[in-house]
Amino acid sequence: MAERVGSRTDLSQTVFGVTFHSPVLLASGTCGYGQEYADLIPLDDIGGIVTKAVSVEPRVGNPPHRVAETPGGMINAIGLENVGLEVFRNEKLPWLDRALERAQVLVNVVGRSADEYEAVVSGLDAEQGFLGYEINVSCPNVKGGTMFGTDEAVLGGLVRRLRRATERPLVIKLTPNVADVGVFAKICESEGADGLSAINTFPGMVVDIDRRVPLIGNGSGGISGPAILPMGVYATWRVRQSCELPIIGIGGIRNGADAMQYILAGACLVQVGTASFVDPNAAVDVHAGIAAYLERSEVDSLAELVGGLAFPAARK
Amino acid sequence: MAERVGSRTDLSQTVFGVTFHSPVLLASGTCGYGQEYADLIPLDDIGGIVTKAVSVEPRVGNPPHRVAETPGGMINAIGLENVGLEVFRNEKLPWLDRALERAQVLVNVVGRSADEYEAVVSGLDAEQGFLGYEINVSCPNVKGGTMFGTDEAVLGGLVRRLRRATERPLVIKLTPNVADVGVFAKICESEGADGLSAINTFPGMVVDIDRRVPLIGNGSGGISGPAILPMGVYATWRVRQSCELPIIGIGGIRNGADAMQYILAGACLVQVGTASFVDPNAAVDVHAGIAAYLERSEVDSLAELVGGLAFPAARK
Amino acid sequence: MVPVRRQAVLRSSRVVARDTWWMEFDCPEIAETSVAGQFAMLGVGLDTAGTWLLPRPFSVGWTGPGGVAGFLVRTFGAGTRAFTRLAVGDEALVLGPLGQPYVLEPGRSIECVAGGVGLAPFIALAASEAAAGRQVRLIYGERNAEAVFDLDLLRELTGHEPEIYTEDGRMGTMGRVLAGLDPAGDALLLGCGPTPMLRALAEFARTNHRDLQVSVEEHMGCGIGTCQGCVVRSSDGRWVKACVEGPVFPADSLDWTTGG
Amino acid sequence: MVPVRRQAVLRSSRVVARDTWWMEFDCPEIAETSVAGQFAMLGVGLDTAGTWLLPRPFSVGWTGPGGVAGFLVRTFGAGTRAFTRLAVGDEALVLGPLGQPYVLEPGRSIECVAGGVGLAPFIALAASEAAAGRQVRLIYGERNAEAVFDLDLLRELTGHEPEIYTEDGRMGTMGRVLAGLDPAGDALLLGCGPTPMLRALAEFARTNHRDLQVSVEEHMGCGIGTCQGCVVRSSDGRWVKACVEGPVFPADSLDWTTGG
Ligand SMILES: Cc1cc2nc3c(=O)[nH]c(=O)nc-3n(C[C@H](O)[C@H](O)[C@H](O)COP(=O)(O)OP(=O)(O)OC[C@H]3O[C@@H](n4cnc5c(N)ncnc54)[C@H](O)[C@@H]3O)c2cc1C
Ligand SMILES: Cc1cc2nc3c(=O)[nH]c(=O)nc-3n(C[C@H](O)[C@H](O)[C@H](O)COP(=O)(O)OP(=O)(O)OC[C@H]3O[C@@H](n4cnc5c(N)ncnc54)[C@H](O)[C@@H]3O)c2cc1C
Ligand SMILES: Cc1cc2nc3c(=O)[nH]c(=O)nc-3n(C[C@H](O)[C@H](O)[C@H](O)COP(=O)(O)O)c2cc1C
Ligand SMILES: Cc1cc2nc3c(=O)[nH]c(=O)nc-3n(C[C@H](O)[C@H](O)[C@H](O)COP(=O)(O)O)c2cc1C
Ligand code: FES
Ligand code: FES
Repeated sequence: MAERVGSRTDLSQTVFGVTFHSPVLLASGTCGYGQEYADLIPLDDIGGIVTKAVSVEPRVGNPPHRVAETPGGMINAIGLENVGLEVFRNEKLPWLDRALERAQVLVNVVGRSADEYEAVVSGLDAEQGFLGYEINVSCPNVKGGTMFGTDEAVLGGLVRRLRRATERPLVIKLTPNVADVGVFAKICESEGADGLSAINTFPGMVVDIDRRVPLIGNGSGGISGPAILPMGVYATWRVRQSCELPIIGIGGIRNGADAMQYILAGACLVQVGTASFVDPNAAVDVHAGIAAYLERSEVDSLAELVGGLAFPAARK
Repeated sequence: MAERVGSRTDLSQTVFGVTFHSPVLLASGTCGYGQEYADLIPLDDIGGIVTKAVSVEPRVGNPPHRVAETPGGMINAIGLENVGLEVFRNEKLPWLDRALERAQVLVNVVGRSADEYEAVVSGLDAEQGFLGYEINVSCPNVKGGTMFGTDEAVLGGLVRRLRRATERPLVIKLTPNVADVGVFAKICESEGADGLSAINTFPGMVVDIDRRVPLIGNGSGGISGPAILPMGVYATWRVRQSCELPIIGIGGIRNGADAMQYILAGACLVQVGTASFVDPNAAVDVHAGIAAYLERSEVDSLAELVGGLAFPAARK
Repeated sequence: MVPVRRQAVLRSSRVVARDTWWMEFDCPEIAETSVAGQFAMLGVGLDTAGTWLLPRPFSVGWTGPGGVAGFLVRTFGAGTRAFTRLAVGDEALVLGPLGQPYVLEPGRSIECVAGGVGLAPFIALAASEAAAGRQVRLIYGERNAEAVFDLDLLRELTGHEPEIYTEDGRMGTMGRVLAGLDPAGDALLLGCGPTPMLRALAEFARTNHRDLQVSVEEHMGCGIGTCQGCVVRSSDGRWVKACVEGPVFPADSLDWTTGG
Repeated sequence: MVPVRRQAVLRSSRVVARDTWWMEFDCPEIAETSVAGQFAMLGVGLDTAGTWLLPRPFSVGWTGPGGVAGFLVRTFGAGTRAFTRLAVGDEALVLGPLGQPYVLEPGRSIECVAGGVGLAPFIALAASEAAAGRQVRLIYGERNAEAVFDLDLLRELTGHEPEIYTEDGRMGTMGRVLAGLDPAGDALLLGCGPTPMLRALAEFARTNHRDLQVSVEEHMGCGIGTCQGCVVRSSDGRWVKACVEGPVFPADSLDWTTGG
């Protein structure tokens, strides 16, 4: 299982103005606000956590079933249930500030309008206990009807506003649900984002064929897990081709080898989501697996390998 | 394994002006031009086959590796290698005409320009041995750079031209690689298409972490198999909401239950692709599984169940 | 009682009814700290030989000497089919104990009402509480005789004689478990089983002013409260997490008008 | 010789070298019609208990009495790990025989050059051809002694004494298989093994004007010629399908300048 972490290898990544001593983070929505995992795994041994989405008001979320297994993955439609800005600031953030020493915290932010996104960022910006924001644009833009992340103009406007609202690292989490994720990456870059997370879930549906209703209370949901690993690696590579921003690779990562696919495709950090449900130790094992890969490959520093994917001439 | 097909149940579907005695077809690119499967399974026991894409000129395709397993699925980048219009018309089509009695044939058509698509359709239209066309719009539009299937204007223009070129059934095979597949469905409908196939593969990439190159010779490829089942069901349901055209459901179908998800979501026919690689008998088993579902549910005719998915009020 | 993640070796596995296995794993931490009504997430880990399974929740059915925990597993879909194929000596990944147990008042007698594999938590409970001198009734219903848990083993595990109900009447009393309850009784009622049965039980308790605690089922992602996947509706209209606020709830704290 | 799809029961499975199994399945149609150099697609079928595996190609390594076909399987990735975990009595889904076999001229002696699990097709070939009186050399190389196929079993299956080469020299002759070949020989050369070895062998054959047939490896989707997944480049620049035009090709019909 957990391979031993070598002492010679350096897995740290310097990005967003800080050093992540490990490239592995827990993905938003799969680790709550960190407290439950703190009992199960040494959070300070990994690079950090991304919180459950925080919205201005608390959200109650969708009716059950909210989760189910799908082939090679899972579907979820939580409905962004969360404690809201107030409780997050007063209860969750202070705990994170106290409990974590080395692990970095990104706050995942969600809203139904640009105003709501901005309210969360402004409401947190003066607080301690976190590094920056990961902006979840995969939720429906109430005015326009489409998602923030699938409309070029709407996304550009949102990033522009948030850039003015904070000097902290601003990471935009891209949805794969577009014709070319590279176009959206470029927009984020030109509007001043500091980094990109790729990818969020794919829209999916499971039908309960006996009752002839959607299995998931919300009707449809987002697909995550190993099933989307090759799509996430592809998106990471497309983003790498399209802009210069640092990339956080997400989607289906179970082990060091999966993480290395993202890193070679261009990600400097990775996030582990669904795999933690299967094994709470997944993120720690991913870290150990990357370290083992470096040792086996006789590479001293992970940073050397970021984007190290070669396209052989004959294969182009 | 293969459950017995009941005599009471009626699995036929009348669509595109003919009766498919079974709703199960073999998907394009996974059954060649039918000949190899004819030795392995009774093709006339299923609804039909969709040929490998046919282009005007023969195509040589991509360098290896062209296929590999992915979690819950597979990646392929064949590069649309095919025999070309001429050989298809002179050798493959006559075999199909002779060999198949009940099974219907759709010819999958591909091109690098609208001219090329039209040339294939015009070059085949007077021949015998097939019912109609399935137009593969998931390949790069050389002029515009994007795919035919991800650009609304380009897709609309293509469908309009092909509609003028043939009176045979014209089925457009949608790519899921767009923000809202429903928008593209509507365009096809208003330009005169007769049906829609949903879905083609998702773009993906696998990195060979030891050699630090893409595992697939082409760099990236398309992801198919059970991993994309919930995405395909969702797309089918979106298309059902957006237009009135008959839908052929595709993506990750392994058994009768998977097929019933598509049918309840709105598909009248389904296609089995990757699953045939795992078990050549897959399509026959899917047919038997649907029949068993009907018997168990005491439903006499499959047609009653098409689009029979209910959204409980409380769950909407 | 912080949950523990553990690679647990399957020590024994036997068929105890049609499509139903009794599986004992070596998992000392869970065996030693778990209280009846709590559950564990059972999985196969991040095996990469072509297998992907999310863990599934199972009641800790019994805890025995030497750090053994027993689980009652009935095959249903992909996960239960995979688990019941494990061979003695194979490893599973177990996370537990999780959630809230049944809460008993000192001395008060209990009536455990089990439907199907809802029997599981009451095996442990009947064993310990009957041994401790509490008055315990174990009322256990199945659709038909083939589904009834091996009665010799049940007696051995619990040291107790269950009252059996089957709908086909081919074993025990014909009918449903509710028939075994005295409206005027005052024992604490504990229920576990399919939602329709729990709903009927809750209705019985409400009309007869009986105290009832039930263990509910809902799909789970994490089992530890982080994913918000496992909600059920409380009587005051909130979504509550079955994995940390339950799975055992006072019946009157839940909304029985919606859902499964 | 139309391929057959068959649920085949694993009759025996034994470890014959480090990470290497010899697995015998009941599959009469394949055992009876297969010719050395042909292969089969081995898979687990459309099992839905959380498992997804595409079938993988394996040389039909040996065909024995009673309709048994033997396969030599070395673990590598997900598929081979899963197959080698099958227990006696389990079923696999086998599709075969597939592809073009080695083509021998009557009476001409052969030198079989095997690298690693490239040994597989030569087990059958050595057995039948040596028994039929043909002069057969079996030259078999592995990286190290632990990887060498159980020699007693190999002698038993083939009735033949292999010439062993290991790179670490701890078994047989130290060095690579090529060292065992006489540039001036005129036996037909048959090769099977990793591409770098085959390339070296092809170079040897070219410079010494020796006839050589090789069995190549490439990822396969269908195994029957429909998916176009398994191409290798021919010397005239075309892509040819390893599954139907191969896997055995005359070495000079392939382009050795590109690829793995
Ligand atoms: C607290 C708790 C304790 C349980 N204890 C037992 C027990 O002791 N013995 C036993 O046999 N069963 C028990 N169950 C039910 C058991 O978890 C389900 O039978 C099992 O999850 C079904 O999985 P599957 O793969 O067979 O079904 P599938 O239909 O393949 O599962 C698909 C998805 O649905 C979920 N799911 C399906 N049915 C249920 C269900 N009834 N409850 C929760 N999730 C479900 C699965 O987790 C999975 O995500 C318990 C459930 C809960 C919540
Ligand atoms: C005609 C033929 C005969 C073969 N005979 C034998 C044999 O007798 N014994 C034996 O041990 N091996 C044999 N192989 C190689 C065997 O097929 C691979 O070792 C196996 O596919 C690797 O699968 P995996 O799941 O372990 O590897 P993974 O790396 O998990 O496989 C990932 C993907 O790569 C493909 N793949 C990886 N390596 C190979 C390879 N070398 N050849 C073909 N596909 C590959 C798999 O099919 C799969 O799609 C043969 C290959 C071919 C083409
Ligand atoms: C239960 C669940 C809840 C999630 N909630 C959020 C969320 O609140 N915000 C967000 O940006 N992503 C959310 N995600 C998406 C994940 O952060 C991640 O992008 C996705 O699951 C893909 O990674 P994985 O395959 O490793 O899980 C959620 C995913 C799951 C499974
Ligand atoms: C090897 C391979 C080749 C394919 N070739 C084509 C093709 O030529 N034209 C096309 O429209 N779709 C092609 N497809 C896509 C399939 O027809 C189908 O849409 C897709 O695989 C999803 O279905 P599945 O999950 O059942 O395989 C191909 C798929 C595979 C796996
Ligand atoms: S199962 Fe994740 S919160 Fe309950
Ligand atoms: S493996 Fe499909 S054509 Fe060869």
